Amino acid sequence: MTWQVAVTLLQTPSFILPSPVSVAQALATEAGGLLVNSWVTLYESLIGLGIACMLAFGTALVMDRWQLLYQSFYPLLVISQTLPVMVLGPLLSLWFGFGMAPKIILVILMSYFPIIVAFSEALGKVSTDQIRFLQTMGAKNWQVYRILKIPQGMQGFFAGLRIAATYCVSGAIIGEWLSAEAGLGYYMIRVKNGYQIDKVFAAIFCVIILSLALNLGTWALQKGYYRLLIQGRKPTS
Amino acid sequence: MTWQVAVTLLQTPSFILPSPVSVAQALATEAGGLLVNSWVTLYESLIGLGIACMLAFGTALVMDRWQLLYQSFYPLLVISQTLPVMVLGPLLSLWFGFGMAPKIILVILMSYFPIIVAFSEALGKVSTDQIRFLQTMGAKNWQVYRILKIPQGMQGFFAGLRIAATYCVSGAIIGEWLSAEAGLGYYMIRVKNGYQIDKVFAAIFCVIILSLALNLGTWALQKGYYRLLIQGRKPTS
Amino acid sequence: MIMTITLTHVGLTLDDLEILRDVTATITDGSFVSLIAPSGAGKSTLLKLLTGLLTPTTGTLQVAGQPITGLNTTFSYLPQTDMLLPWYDVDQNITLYQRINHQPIDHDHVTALLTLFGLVDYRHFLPHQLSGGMRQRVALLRTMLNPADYRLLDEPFGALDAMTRGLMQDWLLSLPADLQKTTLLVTHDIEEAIYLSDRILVLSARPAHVIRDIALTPTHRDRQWLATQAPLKAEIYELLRSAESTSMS
Amino acid sequence: MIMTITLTHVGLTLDDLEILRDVTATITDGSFVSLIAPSGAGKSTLLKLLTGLLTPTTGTLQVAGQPITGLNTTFSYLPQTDMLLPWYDVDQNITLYQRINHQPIDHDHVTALLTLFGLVDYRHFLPHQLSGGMRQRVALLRTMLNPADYRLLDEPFGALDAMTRGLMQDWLLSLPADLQKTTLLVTHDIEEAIYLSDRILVLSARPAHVIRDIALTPTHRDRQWLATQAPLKAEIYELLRSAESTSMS
Amino acid sequence: GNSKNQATNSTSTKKLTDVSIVLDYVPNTNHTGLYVAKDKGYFKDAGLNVKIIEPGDNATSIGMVGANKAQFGVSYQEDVTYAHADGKNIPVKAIATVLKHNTSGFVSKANSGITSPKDFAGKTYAGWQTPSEEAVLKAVMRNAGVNPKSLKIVGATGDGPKSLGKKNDIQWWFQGWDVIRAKNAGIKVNYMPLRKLDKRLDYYTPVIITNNTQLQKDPKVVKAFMAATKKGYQDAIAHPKADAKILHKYAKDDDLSFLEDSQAFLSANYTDNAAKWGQMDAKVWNNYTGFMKEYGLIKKAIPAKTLYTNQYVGD
Ligand SMILES: Nc1ncnc2c1ncn2[C@@H]1O[C@H](COP(=O)(O)OP(=O)(O)OP(=O)(O)O)[C@@H](O)[C@H]1O
Ligand SMILES: Nc1ncnc2c1ncn2[C@@H]1O[C@H](COP(=O)(O)OP(=O)(O)OP(=O)(O)O)[C@@H](O)[C@H]1O
Ligand SMILES: [Mg+2]
Ligand SMILES: [Mg+2]
Repeated sequence: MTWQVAVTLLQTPSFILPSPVSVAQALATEAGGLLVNSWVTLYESLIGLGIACMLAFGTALVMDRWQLLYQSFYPLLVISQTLPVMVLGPLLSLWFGFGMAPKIILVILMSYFPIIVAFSEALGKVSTDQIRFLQTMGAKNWQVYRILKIPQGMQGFFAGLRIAATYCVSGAIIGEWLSAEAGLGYYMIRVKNGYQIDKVFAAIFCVIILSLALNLGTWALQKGYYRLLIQGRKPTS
Repeated sequence: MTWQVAVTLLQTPSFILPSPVSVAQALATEAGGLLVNSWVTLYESLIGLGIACMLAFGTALVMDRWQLLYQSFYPLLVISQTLPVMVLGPLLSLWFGFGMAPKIILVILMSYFPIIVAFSEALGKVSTDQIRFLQTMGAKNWQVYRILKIPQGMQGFFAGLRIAATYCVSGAIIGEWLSAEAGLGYYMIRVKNGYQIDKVFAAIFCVIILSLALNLGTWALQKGYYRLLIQGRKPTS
Repeated sequence: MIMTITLTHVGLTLDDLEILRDVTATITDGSFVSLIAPSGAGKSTLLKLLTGLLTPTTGTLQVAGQPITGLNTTFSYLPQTDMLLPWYDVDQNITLYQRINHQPIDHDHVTALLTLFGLVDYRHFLPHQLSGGMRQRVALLRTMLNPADYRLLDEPFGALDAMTRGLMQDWLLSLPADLQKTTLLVTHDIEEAIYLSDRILVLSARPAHVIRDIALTPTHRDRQWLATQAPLKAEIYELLRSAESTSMS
Repeated sequence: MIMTITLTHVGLTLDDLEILRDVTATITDGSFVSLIAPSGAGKSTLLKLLTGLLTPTTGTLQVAGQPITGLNTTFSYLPQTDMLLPWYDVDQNITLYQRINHQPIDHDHVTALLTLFGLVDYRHFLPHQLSGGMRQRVALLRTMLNPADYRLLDEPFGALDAMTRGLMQDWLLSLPADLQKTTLLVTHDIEEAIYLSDRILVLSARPAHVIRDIALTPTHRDRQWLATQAPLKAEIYELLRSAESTSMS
Repeated sequence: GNSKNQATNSTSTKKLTDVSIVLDYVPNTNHTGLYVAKDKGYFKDAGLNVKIIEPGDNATSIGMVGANKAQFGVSYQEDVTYAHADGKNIPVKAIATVLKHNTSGFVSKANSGITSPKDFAGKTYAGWQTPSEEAVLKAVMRNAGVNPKSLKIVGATGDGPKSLGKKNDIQWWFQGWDVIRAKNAGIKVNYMPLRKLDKRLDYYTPVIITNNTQLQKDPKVVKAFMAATKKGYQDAIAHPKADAKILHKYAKDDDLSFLEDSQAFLSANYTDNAAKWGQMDAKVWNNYTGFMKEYGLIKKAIPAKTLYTNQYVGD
């Protein structure tokens, strides 16, 4: 594996990059705690990602409908992504306390942006001819969305979701660094401050598993959506 | 402005969220230093973003050509996005020292992912019928890319670039937190540690300006690209 | 009140390109009018003006005394490109109007039409699984199931083989009176125009304007009669040729 | 060596749908062969097999003695959908072959052809600025500028008005011998097939197979002669009708 | 049986007041007294339900306590001073010091030859990148007669004792925590206590703080809280070994033996007079305020009175 090679070749001190073997050992001994903490982080990530999806879906539609809104809202979106956690952190704990809320909000903040950008982009690409054609058939605006724009735009939505699913676990972790009682981020901070780098990497291993799982989930969702959209039609010869 | 309203309504203590007035004052008094530091950060961001663009462009093409590569490389991409700075930081300064390199590498890490995901997605959407048609005309693989796939995929590339342009300044800032001698991140951590929250926000203001400027830049690039692609053709009646 | 479509001095310029010039025509209620013109003249553009997809640069368009301003649902419109929705199967695509307007679907009627159009075995196929001609028939069926008072058909039979085309033409003619609606048909097939229309408008090449308005009132319309119309066919062909050459200058 | 296209017991099943069944045919070098069949029979599919876009389920295809395996550049192919590149203008689209194969472009020749095709004023237009018939002419021109030995034309005149269509047909016939290439033409217009072809293959409805192979060897081919071919036209029309009805059972 | 017990217990006790305290760092031996007070029920006896909030990375308790999101916090003299400097007036006040003396100092690898600030020249220091850190380094190097500019200051990358002597030469450690951890890991270091380098640097770290709202609205709760806390620390002074075990319940990721060693050191250093644990001296506050002003960290001196009070740990 590249990792073992890197460790060996680059002679990276083990306090910076522990050997896979010691990480595996840490994984084994800490399995119980990691599982519990992973569960907390996964929970926060899923809730946050879910809310971000719904928010991004809704606002992208609204902003697509009223383009002026998009143009004035977009800079705010960019700004929301540039605020460093250093500043957001205290604000979030001030407004939302030390519970799960601030973590979920961070997940939302990190997931919302890629989804809305990619979804908006895809919505904007739908052919106006096709839209107008539907309108000559009496389609109201919401029907144009239901029948045409959403089915076509979902491609972008899922591309954004895939990026978001990759970031959202990091969002939860960063949230847990602010203050927490459980979760992989909390665990990571504690073992890191104890200089137990092998355990830090064991936690990262869990983060990676969660991120990959969420990513797989988005592929499954995408498949499911298209299956629902094109209801199991097969040529019946 | 929402901000002033938030400060007033929520009675946020000024040591967590300073009033716009005091931030403006800080901006005025610190203008010189902020400018110099912004320049450093912008420089790192631009270099990083540029390299990320080229890398993402190249690798997306390679991975599109050999789908197996994509499938095996994609999880690695996801993993690269989940590694927390806490772990990356020491590794980067170990391997690349304390200069600009580790900051630029962080920018690349953060920018590369959205570009390659969105670009790959768009490349994958190109109609196989159209590709095969070009091949019956004798088009080699690279010509299929030049003539068809790239022009069509650039839409996704620019969507990804827009997301990346939003993240890349943050990448530079985080890099500067790790260790730096200049840059907005360096400035920020120092004034924050001195509890000069108004100056922290003044620095954030600069970050926002930089991010928005880079974003605008991507729109300009996109426009320029399409102008180049469709060389000023207008109906000549 | 007489329900008519009226075009008064309609002109259209797009991107500095004059497409229609001073088109004036009246299409009375219940008539079947064909539009014949060289390729690229502006026929499709004219239909787009009626549906409101485009706005004229000069002149006015009226339907039943009401001016056309912007998109409207007065017409049942078959565009030149089929505009089938790729994620809907044949069944769903043809009943789009009913789905949009929450109207009940007469399934027996739909099945009968599908059979007639030779599509009944393909009702659960997606558009990409159909041949060019099949797509066109699906689009035509969708238009026929739209109950609007006027029909605008842009090349509905262009991709059909001679036999299927004849079948469809005969079917159109044989429709009961209540399904016979005011129709504006764009076609490249002169025989088809003669066979189906009460009136044929021949347009010049771009910028299009009406160069001939031919009324047809046969006592009985069938293929036999059509065979006797060779002189008219030749005349229209000649008109097209001259229309093309004047514009070429 | 005789350059021929040979189809031997070619069958194709896609998605559990039998499209071609046991198609056997030989197209000798230099001949112009038309393919006539009901809509949805499998004509376009047959052309796709030749270009290698699809692989047959059974049987073999050969060109000049070489079996066709996968994509090949033996054919100059005009697909049923025009496949114009939206970011290239008319000029760039028609010279695509030359651009791809780094061959010099004979600008005078191109301009002459553009004039003939009525597109010379539109050479800098993008595809979305063209009418349906204009797009089709651009696609045809692109195919004609491809120097491959064999031509596969899928409904090249479907969207053209009678006059333009006639013009193109006459032009095709009048091409000098060295530009007359072995051609397989898919058409819905029986008259067109008679006018242009040395041989007409009539296919049944899906699953398509050859139901009639008609050889035509007029001493002199012109519109006059064409007018005398009404019986053949009627015969082919009858064939199509029977082909359709057998498949309907 | 256990749950029944708890149920009867909670119904019999009177209603508890909820308060929270934000720590300055992951749970460590500086916090033992708090955990002992919680674990042994001292808080409950005082009518308090105390929630101990662990902070994250780079978080400071000042803001949260100042905004009354938490009633108490663990902070540092320096931060409390900053909180009042230059018109900021964050309404917090120190109400006890955990340690009587500053037990932190610079460290270098034992064989590095760096044994005093005069050896710092040309070396690399890794720290938190705060202005005061830089000032302290400047002061001690100047005292030693070397040019402060010759020291390279970089941000610590969080890899602690093991990177010392490899990626950097000098770090700033707490004697009762990092130095002991290093010793347990077999790393030998030179330790240069700050208070020996400059008298003014013997400031209080860490301190327990509260906010003015709490002080004005409910001083009784502050009193009760501090009484219980004091009891906790006194307990820890008396029973280092047993209380290290209690802390270990809350800091599971640290070895018990390490916690015991650390606790042994701290129990001996919390104070030299258990009865007076937590009390502060105006001189210490003024000394460091003076230092901060001299090095331009703050613009105006702040009277010690606004920064701390001994009222709640008993004068
Ligand atoms: N968006 C546009 N911009 C500029 N010119 C356009 C645009 N759309 C159409 N045209 C031009 O308008 C003219 C008429 O187009 P239209 O599609 O109406 O022709 P048509 O009569 O329907 O032809 P066909 O029989 O080939 O379908 C053409 O010359 C075309 O180039
Ligand atoms: N991808 C596919 N999956 C399933 N069936 C397909 C697919 N593509 C084509 N078909 C079927 O193959 C048959 C023949 O299609 P083809 O396009 O070859 O017809 P055609 O003879 O060219 O008809 P037309 O004259 O209408 O263009 C049709 O019945 C069509 O439904
Ligand atoms: Mg048209
Ligand atoms: Mg076809």
